[in-house]
Amino acid sequence: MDVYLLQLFNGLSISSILLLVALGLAITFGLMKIINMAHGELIMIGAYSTYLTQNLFKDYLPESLFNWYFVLAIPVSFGIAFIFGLILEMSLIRFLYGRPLDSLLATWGVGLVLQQLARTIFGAPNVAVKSPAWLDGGLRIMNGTLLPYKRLFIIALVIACLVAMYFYIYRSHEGRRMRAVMQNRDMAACLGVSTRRVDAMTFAIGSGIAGIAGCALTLMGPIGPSLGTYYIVDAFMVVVLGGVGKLVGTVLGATGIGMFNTLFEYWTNASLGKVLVFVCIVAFLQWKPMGLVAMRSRSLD
Amino acid sequence: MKESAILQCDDVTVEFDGFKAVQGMSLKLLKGELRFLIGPNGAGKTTMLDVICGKVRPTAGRVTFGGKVDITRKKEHQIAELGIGRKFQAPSIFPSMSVMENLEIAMRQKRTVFATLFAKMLDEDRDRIGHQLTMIGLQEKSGWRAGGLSHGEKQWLEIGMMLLQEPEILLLDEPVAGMTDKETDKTGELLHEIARKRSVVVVEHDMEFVRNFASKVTVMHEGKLLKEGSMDEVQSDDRVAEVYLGKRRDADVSRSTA
Amino acid sequence: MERRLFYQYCLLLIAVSLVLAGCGGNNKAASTNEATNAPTEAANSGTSAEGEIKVGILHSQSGTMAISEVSVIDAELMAIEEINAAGGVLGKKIVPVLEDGASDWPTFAEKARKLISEDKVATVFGGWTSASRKAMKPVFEELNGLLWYPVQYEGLEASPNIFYTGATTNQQIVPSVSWLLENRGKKFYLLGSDYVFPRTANLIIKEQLKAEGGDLVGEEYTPLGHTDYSTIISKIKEAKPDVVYNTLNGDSNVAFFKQLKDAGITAQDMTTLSVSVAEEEIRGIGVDVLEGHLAAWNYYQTTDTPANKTFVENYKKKYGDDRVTADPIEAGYTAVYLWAAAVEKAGSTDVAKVKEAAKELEWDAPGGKVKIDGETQHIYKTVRIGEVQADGQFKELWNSGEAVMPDPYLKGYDWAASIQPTE
Amino acid sequence: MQLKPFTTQRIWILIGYAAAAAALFSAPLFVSDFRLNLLAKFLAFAIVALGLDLIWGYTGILSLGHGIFFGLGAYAMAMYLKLEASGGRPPDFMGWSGLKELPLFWKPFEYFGFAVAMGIIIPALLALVLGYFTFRNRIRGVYFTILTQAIVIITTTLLIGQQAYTGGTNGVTGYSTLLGFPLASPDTKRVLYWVTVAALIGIFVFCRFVIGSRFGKVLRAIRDGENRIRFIGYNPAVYQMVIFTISAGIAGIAGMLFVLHVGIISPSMLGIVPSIEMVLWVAIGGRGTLIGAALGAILMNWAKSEFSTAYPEGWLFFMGLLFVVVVVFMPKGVAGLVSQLKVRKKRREPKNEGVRNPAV
Repeated sequence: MDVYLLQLFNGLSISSILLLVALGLAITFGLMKIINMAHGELIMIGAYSTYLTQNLFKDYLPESLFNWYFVLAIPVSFGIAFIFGLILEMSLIRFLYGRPLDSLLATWGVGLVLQQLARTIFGAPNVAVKSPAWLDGGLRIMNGTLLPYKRLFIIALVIACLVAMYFYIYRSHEGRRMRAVMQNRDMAACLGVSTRRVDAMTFAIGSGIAGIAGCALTLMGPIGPSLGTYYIVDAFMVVVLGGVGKLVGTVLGATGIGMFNTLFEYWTNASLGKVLVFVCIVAFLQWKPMGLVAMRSRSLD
Repeated sequence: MKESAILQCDDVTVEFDGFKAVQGMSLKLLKGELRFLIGPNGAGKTTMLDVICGKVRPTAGRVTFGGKVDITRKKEHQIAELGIGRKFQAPSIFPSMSVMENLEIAMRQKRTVFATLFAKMLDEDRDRIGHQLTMIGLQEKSGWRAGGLSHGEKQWLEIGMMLLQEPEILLLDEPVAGMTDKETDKTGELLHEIARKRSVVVVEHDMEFVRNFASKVTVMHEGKLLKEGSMDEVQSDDRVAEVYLGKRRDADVSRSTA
Repeated sequence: MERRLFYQYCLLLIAVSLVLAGCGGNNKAASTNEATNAPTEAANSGTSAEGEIKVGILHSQSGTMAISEVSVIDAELMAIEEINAAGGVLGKKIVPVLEDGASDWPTFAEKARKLISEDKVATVFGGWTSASRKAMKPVFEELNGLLWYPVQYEGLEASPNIFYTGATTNQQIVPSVSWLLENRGKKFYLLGSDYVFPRTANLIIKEQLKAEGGDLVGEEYTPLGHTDYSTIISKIKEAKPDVVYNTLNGDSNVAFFKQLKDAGITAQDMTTLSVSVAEEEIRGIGVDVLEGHLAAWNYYQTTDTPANKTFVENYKKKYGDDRVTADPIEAGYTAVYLWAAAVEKAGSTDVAKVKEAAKELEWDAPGGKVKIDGETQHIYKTVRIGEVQADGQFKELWNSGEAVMPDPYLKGYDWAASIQPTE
Repeated sequence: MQLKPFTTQRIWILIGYAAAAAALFSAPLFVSDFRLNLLAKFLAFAIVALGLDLIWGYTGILSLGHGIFFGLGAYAMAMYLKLEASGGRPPDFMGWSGLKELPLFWKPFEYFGFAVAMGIIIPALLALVLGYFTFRNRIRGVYFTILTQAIVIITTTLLIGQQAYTGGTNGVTGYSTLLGFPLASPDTKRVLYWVTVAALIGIFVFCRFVIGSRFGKVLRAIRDGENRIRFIGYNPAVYQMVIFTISAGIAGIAGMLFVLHVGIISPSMLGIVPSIEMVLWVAIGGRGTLIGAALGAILMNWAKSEFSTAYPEGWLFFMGLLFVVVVVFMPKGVAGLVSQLKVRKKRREPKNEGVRNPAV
C-alpha cells in the first residue's frame, strides 16, 4: 500500500518536473510556433545561474544567510534566462517566424554553441549546488511514507508558475496583446500593437520560465553543460501530446507522461518503461494527431 | 426527371462544435446544369461545397453522385477521381511549380504511384494542355513559376487545372472575387464555355455577375434553403430581399411563422 | 531551364574542386609516404621531425563524456610536460597531438585512424568508455598502433595493441564484492547504467554472489542520462538490500544520490558502493549528499605515497587549487610515464620494440608501485576501498596490501568459468 | 519541358558530371589511404543526404529519424561482418552478455545476400509501416518531425537495452573479412570505395529520375499544398508513404556502406544528434537540389573533420554558428547561393525560383 501511495506521489512529482520543463516551450512552441531546440540550454542557463547565486552567497554573505540563496536564485535564474531569450529573439528568432522547421535547425545550432560556451566558462565536469537546509528531509504522512520537501516544493513552484502565467496571459494588458499578436499578427499590428516588442517579450518569458525550471532541477539532478539534452525531447513530447497552443493540454500532457512513466517503470524497468511511454505517445498521436486538447480550424492549411 | 440528376444532396446537416453551419439542406443538380449558390455571409454556401467535395463530413444527410454512389463517406481524392472538381476561393495552385507542371499533374490520368512514376508526356497530352493554355490565356506564361502569376491569372490557372481534370461536376467558390472588371468579364466568358460541357455549381456574391447567366439560382440563409428559382424570381422574392437588405430579425419571424 | 543547368554546373565545379582540394591536402601526406618509401610501416615510426616524438591524445572534449575525460587530458599533458622538462624521451621532446572523440564511438575510430596514419604518432593515450575502446581496438590492431587506455573497465579483453592502465575486474569489482560480503551484508542490489560495463560487471558479480553466498535482491539498469530515480529508489526500499552496488555512469550518479538522500536513505541505513564515483564526481554531486558512501578504486587523492604527494602538488599547481586528482587521472598520468620508460628501455618508438620493453616494467606510480603484466598488458594495481569524507576526499577503509596481478578473463576464479568468452 | 535539346550548356553540364564522376573514381590515385577512407565515409553520408532531400527538399516532410534507417541498414551489414569474423559462432558481445547460443534471427545474416537485402528491406519496411499510419492519419509538419524523434528514442533505447542481441551501447565492431577479403587491406578498401562511388552515382541518377518524373512533380505539389492535391484526385498519403520508404531504403544502403568503411556501428549513430546532423547537411547544401544535398553532406563532414582537428576545443562553436547562419540567412543553402548569384544577373524569368521554394 505504502508503495502505491509513494509511487502515486512520485508520478505526480515527475509530472510536475516535466510540466515545469515544458511550460516555457508551451509558450515559445505552442504560441509562437518556434521549435526551440535550445530550450534545454536555457534550462541549463537557469541551473548555472543558481550555481552562481549560491557561490555569491557563499563568498560574500554571512553563513547564516546561505540557506536563503535559493529564494533569490529563482528570480535570478528567470532574469538571466529571460535576457538570453531576449537576445536570442532579437538576433535570430525574429527571422524565423513562419518557418518552424528551420527554427528547429537553427536553434539546435544555438544549443550547440551554448553548451560549448558553458563548457568553456564552467568547465566540462558537473558543478554542485548545495540545496538549502530548509528543503532537506521530507513530510512524513500517516503510515510513514516520506514525501521529500524538494519534490513538494517543485510541485508548488509549478502551480505558482501556472497561476502567474494564467494571470499574465489571460488577465493582463500585456497578455491580451500577446494573445492578439499570436492569433492574428496583421490585425494586431493594424490596431497599433507593436508586434516586434510583443514577440520579443513572449519569447523571453518562455525562456525565463525555462530558467526557473533549471533552477528547480538543481535540487534533483546534475548541473552540467549537457543538462538540457536530457529534458528537451521529453518537453516537446509533453507539449505535442497535450495539444499545441493550450496550457490545459500541456498540464494534461505532463501528468499523463509522468504518471504512465512511473507506472511502467515500476512494472518493468527504466529502459522498457521509457520505451513503453514513447510507444504510447506515438500510438496516441496516431489516434489524435492534434493532441489531447485540440484547436480546430477551418482553414485549408 | 430524377434519373438525370447527377448530384443529389438530401437533408445535409453540418455541425462545428455545436454550431450548425448547414441545417437540413437539400440540393439537386441536373446533368449539364449551371447552378448559382448565393446568400449572405455565413449562409453555409462554402460549407455546402465542402460537403460535396469531401472536405467536410456532414453530421447527417447524404450526398449521392450519378444517382447511385453515396459519397458522404468517401475521401477527398476518391471523390475527385469520381469526377467532382473543386476550385477554392483563394487560388489553390502549386506556387513553386511552373504553370505547365501545374496543368500536367492536374490532367486527367491514372493517379497511382506506379503510373505517375513512368508517365510520359504524349503528343496528345501536350495538345490537351496547349489547348487549355490558350483557353485560359496563359500560353505565353507556361514556363512561369505559378506563384509569380497575378491573382486573376492564378484563378484562371486553377480553372484550367479543373478543366483538364475533366470532372462531371465543377464546384467553383467565388471565381471572380478580387478580380478587376476586365478580369471578371474574361472569367465570365470562361464560365460560359465551361458550362456548355458539364454541370457546374458556382458560389457567388457578385449579383451583377450572376445576372449574366440565365440559369437557376439557389439562395441559402443561415444554413437553410431560402429560395430556388431563376434570377428574376429570386430577386422579386420578399424574403430574399429582406435577407440581403439585412432585415434579419423580420425575416426570421416571417420564416418561423411560415 | 538553361540557367538551372548552368548553376548546377557551377555546383559541380565546386564538387570537383572540393575533391581536388581534398587531394591537394593529401599530396603532402602522399609525398611523405613516398619519402619514407614505406607507406604502412611509416605509420609506426612516430619520429616525423628531428628531435620530436608525436603522441596522440584522444579523449572526448565535447559531448556527454567530456565531463570525465577532460581531466584525464590534463593529467596526460602534465606528464608529457614533466617528461619534456626532464629531457624528454630518447633525448627528444614529446609533442602531443590532441583530437576530440566527441563522445561518439565512430569518431573515436576515425580520429584514431587519423592519428596513426596521418600524424604518425608513436602512441595514443585515449578513451574512457568501453564503447570508445571497442571502437578504436580494430583500428589499432589493423594499423599496428599502440593505445594506452586509462580507465577501469569490465575486463574480458587483452588486445596486443592496447595497454590497460586502469583496473580490470579482479582489481576492483571482485575484491570489493568480497569485502562487502564480509563487512556489510549478504543482500545485494545491483544498479547500473544501461551499457556494457555495468552489464558485464553485474554478470560477474552475480556469479560471485552465487559462489560466495550472497543474495541478489534486485537488478536495474537505467538509460544513460536518466534523471529521475524515484521509482528505482522505491524498488530499492521494497527490496531492503544491505548493499547497493552502483555502476551508474556520470550524470546519473548525481540524480541518484541527490534523490536517495531526499528519500531519507543515508549511508548509515544502507551501504552503497560505487565504482564510477571518484573525487571529481564528488565535486559535481556535492559532498553533503555523498558523505559516508563507499567507492572502490586503486587510487585516491589521499593515498599516502611519496609519489602521490608530488603528483597532487604539481597537479594543483598547474591547474588550480580547487582541482582534485582521481583514479583515472592517475592512470592516465601513469600511462604516459610507463610508455616513456618503455621507449627509453627499447631505445625506439617502434611498437613491437616498445611492447617487448614494456614487459614486467615497474614504476612508482602515485597510487603505489605498478608493474606491467607482459601477457595481458594490464598493470598490477593495489585495490582500495574508500569512504567519502566531509571534505570531499576518501578515507581508505581497506586495501589489498600488495599490487594485485591483473586477470582480465578471471581465469583464477572457478566460479567465473561461465563468463569466459566463447571463442 | 520534355524536350531536352542538346544545347551547349547541356553538353557542358554533362561534361561536368562526367568530370566529377571521373574525379571521384580516380581519387584513390592521389589520396592517402586515410583520406580515401574518410572520403568514402562522406560519400556514404552523401547518399543519406540524397534520400533525405527526396522527402524534405521535394516533399516537404522533415524526418528527424533518418538515423534509424541509416542505422538499421548498418546493423544488417554489421551482423553479417560480425558473423563472418566469428565464423558463425556467437559474437564476442553475446559471450560477455551471458548468451551462449546464436539467436535465431541472427542466423540468416551469415549470408551476404540476405544481409544486403535486409539492409534495404528492414528500414524500408519500418518506414512503410510508420508512414502508413502517420500519413494516413494526416500527421504532418512539426508533428511528424517530433513523432520521428519519439521513434528515435524508442529504437535507440531498445537497441541499447538488448545488449545480448545487439551489442548494446558498444554497438557491433571488430570485423575481419568481407566475402573472404580482408577489410584491412588497402585493395579491399579501394574496391569498397569504388563501390560507394558507384552506389552514389547510381542513387543520384535514380533520384533524378524520380524527381523528373510526374511522380516527382506530384511530390512537389504535395510540398506546396498537401490538402490541395487531394482535390485533384491524388491521395498524398500514398505518395508520402512511397517516397518515405524509398528514402529509408536509400538510408539503409548508405548505412551498409558506412559500416564497411568505418568498421563500427553503434546506437549513437541512430540517435537524435546524428539524425539532426543529417538534415543539416541537406539544409546547408541546399534542400530541393540533389547535387546540393550530396555536396552539403561531403562539405559539412569534411569541415567537421578539419575543424575538430584544428580546434579540438572550439570546433563546436564554429559548427553551431555555421548551422545558425546558414539556416537563418541562407535558407536555400550553398546551392541557393550559387543560383542567387545567377539570378542577380538576370532576374526576369521566374521559372528558376521554382526549385528553391522553402519546403516548410
